[in-house]
Amino acid sequence: MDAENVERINQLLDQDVELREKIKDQVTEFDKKTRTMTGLLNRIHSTPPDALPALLDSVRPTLESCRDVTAAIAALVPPNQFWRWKEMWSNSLRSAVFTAALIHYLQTGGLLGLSETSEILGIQAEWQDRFTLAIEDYLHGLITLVNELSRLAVNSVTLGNFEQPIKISVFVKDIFAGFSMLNLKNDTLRRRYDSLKYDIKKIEEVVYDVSLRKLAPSSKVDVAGAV
Amino acid sequence: MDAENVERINQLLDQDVELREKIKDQVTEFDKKTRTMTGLLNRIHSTPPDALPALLDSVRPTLESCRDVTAAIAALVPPNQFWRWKEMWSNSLRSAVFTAALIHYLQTGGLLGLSETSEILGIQAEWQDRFTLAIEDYLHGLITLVNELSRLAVNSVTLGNFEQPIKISVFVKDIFAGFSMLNLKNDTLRRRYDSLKYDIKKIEEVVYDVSLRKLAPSSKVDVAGAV
Amino acid sequence: MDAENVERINQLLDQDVELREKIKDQVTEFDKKTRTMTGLLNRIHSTPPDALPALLDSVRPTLESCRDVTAAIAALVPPNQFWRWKEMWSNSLRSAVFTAALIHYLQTGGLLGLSETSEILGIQAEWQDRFTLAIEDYLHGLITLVNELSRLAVNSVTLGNFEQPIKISVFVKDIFAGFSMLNLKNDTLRRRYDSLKYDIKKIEEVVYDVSLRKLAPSSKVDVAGAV
Amino acid sequence: MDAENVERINQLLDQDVELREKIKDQVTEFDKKTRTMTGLLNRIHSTPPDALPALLDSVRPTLESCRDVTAAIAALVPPNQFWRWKEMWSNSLRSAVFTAALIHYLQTGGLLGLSETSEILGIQAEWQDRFTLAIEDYLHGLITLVNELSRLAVNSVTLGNFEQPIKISVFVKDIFAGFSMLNLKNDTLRRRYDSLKYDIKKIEEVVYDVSLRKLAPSSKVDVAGAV
Amino acid sequence: MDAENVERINQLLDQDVELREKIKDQVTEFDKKTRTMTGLLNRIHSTPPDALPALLDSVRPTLESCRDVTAAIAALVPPNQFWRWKEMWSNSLRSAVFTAALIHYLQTGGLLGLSETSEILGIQAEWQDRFTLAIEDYLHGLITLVNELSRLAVNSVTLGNFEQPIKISVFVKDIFAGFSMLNLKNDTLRRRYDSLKYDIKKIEEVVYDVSLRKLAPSSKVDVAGAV
Amino acid sequence: MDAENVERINQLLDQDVELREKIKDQVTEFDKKTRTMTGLLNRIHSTPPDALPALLDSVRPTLESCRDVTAAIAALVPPNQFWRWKEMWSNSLRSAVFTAALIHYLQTGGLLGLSETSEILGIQAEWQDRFTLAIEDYLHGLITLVNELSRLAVNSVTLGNFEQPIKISVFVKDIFAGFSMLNLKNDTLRRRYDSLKYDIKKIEEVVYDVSLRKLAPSSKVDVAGAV
Amino acid sequence: MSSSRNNVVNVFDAFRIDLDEHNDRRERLIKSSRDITNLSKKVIFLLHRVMTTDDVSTADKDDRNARAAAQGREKLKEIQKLFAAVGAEVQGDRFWRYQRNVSPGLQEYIEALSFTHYLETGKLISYDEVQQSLTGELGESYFPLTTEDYLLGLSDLTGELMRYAISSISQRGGRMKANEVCTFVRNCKSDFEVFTPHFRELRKKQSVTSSSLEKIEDAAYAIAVRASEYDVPPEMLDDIIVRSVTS
Amino acid sequence: MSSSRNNVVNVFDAFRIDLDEHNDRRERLIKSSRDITNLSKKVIFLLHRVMTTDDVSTADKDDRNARAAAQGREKLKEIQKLFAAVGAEVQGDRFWRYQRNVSPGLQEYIEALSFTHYLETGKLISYDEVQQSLTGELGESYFPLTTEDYLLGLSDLTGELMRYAISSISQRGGRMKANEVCTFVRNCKSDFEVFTPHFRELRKKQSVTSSSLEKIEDAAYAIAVRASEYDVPPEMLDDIIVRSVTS
Ligand SMILES: [Mn+2]
Ligand SMILES: [Mn+2]
Repeated sequence: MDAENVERINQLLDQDVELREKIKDQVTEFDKKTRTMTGLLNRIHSTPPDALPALLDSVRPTLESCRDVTAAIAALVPPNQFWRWKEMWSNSLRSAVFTAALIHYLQTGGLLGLSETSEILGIQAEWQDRFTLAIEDYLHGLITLVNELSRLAVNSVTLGNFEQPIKISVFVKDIFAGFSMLNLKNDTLRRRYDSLKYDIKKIEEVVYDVSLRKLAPSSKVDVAGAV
Repeated sequence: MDAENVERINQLLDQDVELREKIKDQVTEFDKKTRTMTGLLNRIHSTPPDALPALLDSVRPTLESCRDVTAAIAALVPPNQFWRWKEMWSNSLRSAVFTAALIHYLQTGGLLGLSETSEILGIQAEWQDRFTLAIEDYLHGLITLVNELSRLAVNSVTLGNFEQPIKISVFVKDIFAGFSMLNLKNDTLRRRYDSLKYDIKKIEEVVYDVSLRKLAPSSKVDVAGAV
Repeated sequence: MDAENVERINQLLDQDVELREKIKDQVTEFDKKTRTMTGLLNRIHSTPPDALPALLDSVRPTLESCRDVTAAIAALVPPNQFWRWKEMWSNSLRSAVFTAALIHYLQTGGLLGLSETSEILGIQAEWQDRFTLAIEDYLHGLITLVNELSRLAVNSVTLGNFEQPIKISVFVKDIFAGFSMLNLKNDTLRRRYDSLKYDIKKIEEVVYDVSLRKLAPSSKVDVAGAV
Repeated sequence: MDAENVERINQLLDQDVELREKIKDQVTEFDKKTRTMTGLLNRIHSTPPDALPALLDSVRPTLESCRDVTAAIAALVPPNQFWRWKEMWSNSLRSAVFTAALIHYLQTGGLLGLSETSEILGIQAEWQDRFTLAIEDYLHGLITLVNELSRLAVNSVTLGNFEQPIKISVFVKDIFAGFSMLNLKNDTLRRRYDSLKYDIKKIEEVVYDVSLRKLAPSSKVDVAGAV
Repeated sequence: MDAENVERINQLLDQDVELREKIKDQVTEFDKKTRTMTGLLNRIHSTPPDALPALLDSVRPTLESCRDVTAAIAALVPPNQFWRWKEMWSNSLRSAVFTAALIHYLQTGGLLGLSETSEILGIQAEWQDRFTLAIEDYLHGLITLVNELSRLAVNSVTLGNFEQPIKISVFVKDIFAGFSMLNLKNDTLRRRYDSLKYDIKKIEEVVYDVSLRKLAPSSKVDVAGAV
Repeated sequence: MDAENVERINQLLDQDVELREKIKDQVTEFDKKTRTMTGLLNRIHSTPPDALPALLDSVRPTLESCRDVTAAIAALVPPNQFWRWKEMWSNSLRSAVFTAALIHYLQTGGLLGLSETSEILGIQAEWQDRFTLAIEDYLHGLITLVNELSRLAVNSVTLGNFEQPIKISVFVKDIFAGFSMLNLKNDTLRRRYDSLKYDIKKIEEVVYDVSLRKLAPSSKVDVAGAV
Repeated sequence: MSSSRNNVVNVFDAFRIDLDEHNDRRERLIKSSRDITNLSKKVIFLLHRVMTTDDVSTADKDDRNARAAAQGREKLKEIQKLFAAVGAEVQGDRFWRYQRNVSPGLQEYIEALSFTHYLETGKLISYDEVQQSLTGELGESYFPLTTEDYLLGLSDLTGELMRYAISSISQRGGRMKANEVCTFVRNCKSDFEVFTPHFRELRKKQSVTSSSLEKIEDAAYAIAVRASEYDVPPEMLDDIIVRSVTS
Repeated sequence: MSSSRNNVVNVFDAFRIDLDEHNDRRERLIKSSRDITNLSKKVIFLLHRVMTTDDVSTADKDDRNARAAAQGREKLKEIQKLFAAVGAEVQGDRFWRYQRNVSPGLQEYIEALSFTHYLETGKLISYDEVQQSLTGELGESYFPLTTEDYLLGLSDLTGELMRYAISSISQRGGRMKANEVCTFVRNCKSDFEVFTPHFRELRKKQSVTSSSLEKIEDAAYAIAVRASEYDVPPEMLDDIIVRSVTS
């Protein structure tokens, strides 16, 4: 190998090393934020309905501050290299999606769409080739949401809230129906989607327990109507 | 080694690669079909008894179209090479068996036999050495059926259908008794058979709950009153 | 290699071999003790509350005798070589931590701290560079404790003790909250911490079953109050 | 599942075990034969040219008796199941191919073709779906032949036969050229083919030594004189 | 388990532990001896023929002292339990066999038989069920001998001894012919026997080099005569 | 877990993480240096004797700069924690030992001792509990040296230097004799020591080729004399 | 042929005979062991089948246990005959030579035997009882029983008891049975724990036992929870369900 | 169907289209990569075949090199056409999305290209030269070349050079060639060593390179030893052997 060639390659390698280092710093930051939010939201399982809004409000500032991180990363990534580096932050991003979608569900009972999630996280359309919310990351966030809601269905009953499991059941079945429209390849997403069945089964059992004991009188109608 | 010889050998070596490619295409197709059917049949858990026939009717065309795939594969596999290639499609085939057997149970309450399943899937006796429904694939399909029925037992109650769990209980115990007569080896089938016990246990719990609730109206009041 | 050199190296190698042998003897002893204790404590799952103190008392002598082993090891390890040999006994040590913490919880309902655990095991501050209770070993012991308590929650109900699961739930959630504040890197500890989620889910389900059926009348209030 | 059905399924499940057992017995037999032949043929390395025909004659009866084994296996394998069982005997078959090809080379100096090999081993065209000589097994046999001939080249010189290495060199290069026309995949065959180069190199070195020694008697003295 | 049963098992286990410990001490001793002998015999590769007898004499006392070890082990092993414990010393025993056979070959040019080896090692017929020289251990020793002789063939030439390789060649081929009469199973012995081929090839190449250069004038006749 | 406790644990865990990060940076640096040296020293195989000193001189500055790394690591490691972290740099350290010993051999023909190696690498006696050259790392370096010298024996002949293999043979046998006196237990070192036999065999074969062909007239005497 | 080769050939010829004999015996014993394994598995299947076949008319569970055990004993006798033949092959020092080949079948036999014994007596079979079952009519042991085979065979029993407990739940009286089995397996786990340092294999099997135990505990729990809710005595529960299913 | 479900269905329908498109593109690229791999392997086989077919009449080895390289170049052009198509699929940010799917074929191509380049020039192809070969007529790169693909492709070259050197030995002039290749591969190994900290895969391949190098060294050694013994110039050796074999 002549010296010029070695020089050329070394130059390229050095650039990469430096960039990776910088992105890593931002990801550490991102990670801290999502860890804080997950910690706070863990309390939903023991929070009575009326105290919930206050809890959700306490999470929101951290969620909003995620915009700083996404902007910082977008500024670092060179044009067209989104897919090259995204592995580095995708875990954090999926946690952030989960957080945003969980808050949205608890407030509105509805599903937070992809573009709304992007917006909440401050991801801008013109970053397209440097930082965007890929469908697969959004879907991972939703699966984490379903995992958490199956736990919430159980704990709501403990707290005496018999409506929540039924609402969750309807919501989760909708999401599951959505997923079953997709041709997922044999990857992590597929495996995690397959595992959703256990969450759904658990939620169904809670709804069963509640209906059997007629604890939520209107429930039977609701569930059937939701089909 | 003369040129002609080399030519012939090369040809044979290349053929396998090409054949695998073609079978794979058919399996992808097969897979899509079974995925569609599974997606539709997932609705049985929230469909009231009177709407069930319509749901099953909507699945039938796809089930029937599986014949095209089995015929296509049978046409591709060279004589005598069934055992060489069968691993490629056995997952899809097991799903198709499950689908056919589930529809049959929901319509008739009975068990779809091996040869009837073959017939529904358009598998012809003269394909014997290229495409056939191996017993082990049929049995795998039945186990998946039991897995699904244990879920259905739970959801039927939620939908107010208290007869279904009892029917399922009888049907599933019968299948289980059949399996327990087989001398299975220590393979996947054996492991999945072992897991059937949990499905039976779950169904039993539902039957238990339903029986106690149905009981004498007086005692029902006791229990309900305690809620 | 001159003879003198070889001689010196051999001497050093022999020392290590001999030392390893001696430590191994002590570790075998330690292992026997922890297995005896684990065997005895396995009975908590079928022991009614009033018989529990006697059971715990029967374990205590063995627990106290662990001090002999820790002292013996501390005497064997050369200065500064704690990190060289610790792998040899860390499994036994973690079992001992688990035992001490389980007994403490069953007696007081509280968490045994790191320094108290050291004290119970007779580990002395001046052994610092030869034998100490590393944080990671303490944390491993706590995770084993949570694993065991999730089983105890289940079995307490079987024994008709409906208060225990609720106490366990509060205790374990507290530990989990503590863990979730730690910056665990991706190693065994992290993986085991992740597995705690399953234990918590399991315990929550037990509490759910108990509250759903109003088996522990005061429970609802307690759980909510404990948040 | 009716009793008859269960009976039939059980029967099918048991059959395979028994069949494997029977084929294994034949393979053990086959293995013994090839071991005997290999043992005898090992003597070619110390047998002078004039004693060779007698040695080869002593091997022939065993080679011919291989037909009994191939016939027995062909009779055992159920129609269409060649690919299911062939792994069991392929090692023995490759040894038999090697033996036949080595004898043929030593007698005629030529290469034994695939169909001639089949014939010698009594493999019949109508067994096609139960027992046939797969190309890959034939090629493995040839590679073993080349391995052996490189050793023979060396030992021939020791025995004073300076023509043999040159004959071997021509023959082996021809086989190598044949192999190099094949589109082999990255499997065992490819790896063994790669190793042929070393055999060729070894043979080449012998040819080299012999050529230089044979040379002009005058130069021979020079070299020999230096010894 | 009742106490009596536990007692019974513990007793059996303790016996075994103690016995193993005692045998291990003897094996450590045995191991030291074979290591010493192997170290000394390693010098044959650089010892000229006339200095060889002195070298061999220096090994003999250690070889003879092996009798103490075999006697000690024989005294420890309970009746009929030879095969239970033999794994513990078989490596040392194989080394001892190798040593005895190598010395014998270097002195006499012949093969030391199994019973002669037993005798040298002081193994007595009446120990039969407690300590004996199993055929497999003897054969392992012989394979190690061949490994060593292939190295010696090379080094003899370096030392100017051109007769030795030819003697070795004859001797090793005899042993190899012996081995090829055995039906070895697919175990270590089989694998090691297979590897003998490389040693033989190496020796053949040395003989080739020597004959090609006519360094051992009478050699050609010898080799051919040995066939 | 009380907040204070968590705080303290977290602090300790963070310290470790940070420390690991810093040591890793130094190890990366160390690794770069040893790879540069290995890359340069690879040229000894094609460098004629007279150009060797210049080549070795070109490596020396990098070797000397290793002192900066060892000093930096020694400064980072907390007292008593040598054995905790040493795995991180032991590969690099072994490469450095190899480099130093290879240069020393090529210049002096002698073996670089353990303490001289330490000195060259700037390792100071007072670092004892933080950074030292463990015997096992030194021995690993020597084994790598032997591996390299067996290759050098071959390539020296190709370059027409027939004396080098003989020198190497004497040197390596000396090292091997040293190793064979050590009580190595069954670990990596033992396995690598066993592999030395192949290097020695290879070197012996080179010496054989050279003596057989009388390429180094004085060789016979030397080798025999060196014994 | 040289005389030296002749000599070698003679020596190796003796080896050949010896090795062939050894290999043949080994093959025979492996085959026996496999047959014993298969028969033992069939005993276990049989026990499960008899115990779980829902014969509503057989109200008496002790009776069913006895019937199952009796059928098991019958088949176990066949296996014991095979062991007699094995015993003949492994007299004297041969036992330990072939111990590893005999072991797999022996452990599976102990699993089947101890299962039968449990159904008969509700107890864990003792070491001496197992050894006793491997004894001829004249009181001669076929071969010595190793502690390892004894413990590993018993360890596998816990897996079968788990299957038995779970399947029983859907039967009359099964709910009680699950509780009994739960206590029994829990004690097994404690008992085996002290022997684990001696056998690596047992350590692995202990974790299987732990997970079997957890499954039984979960089943016992599900029963207890429902029984507590409805507060009906277990015997009555059975009747209620039978009525509900058959109505 | 509830309106909320309707909403979800609409959202997921868009995802479905997008994911299907992505999966199809991925499949197409994997297929292309496999085709490229196969064609590249064929180029390598072709080069070996041309270089080792013993055409005694072709005395001029440079001529043979040129002929082999010319045939290689011809086939490489076909592959380059496939890369043009790949390039069209991976415009903009898509390249990095599918990089892992393109990579296997690309590395095999670099192996074939660098082998051809070596036969033509005796040199290692540079990064820019490889990138240049993946450029359309208007000078547009099909996609960026990663340093990893470049280095891993070159690393595989050493294995092919080993095969080439060993096969060449049995040919006129092959003995000289083995020496040249030996030096070349030795330099490759040194050059690659400094890049190993960056790529795990390269570390693994370095050990393959080391063993290839040792094989070439052994071959060069065998030649040197014999040449030293007989003291005949290499060209003459060839003639002597040819005469001896054909006589
Ligand atoms: Mn079992
Ligand atoms: Mn390649």
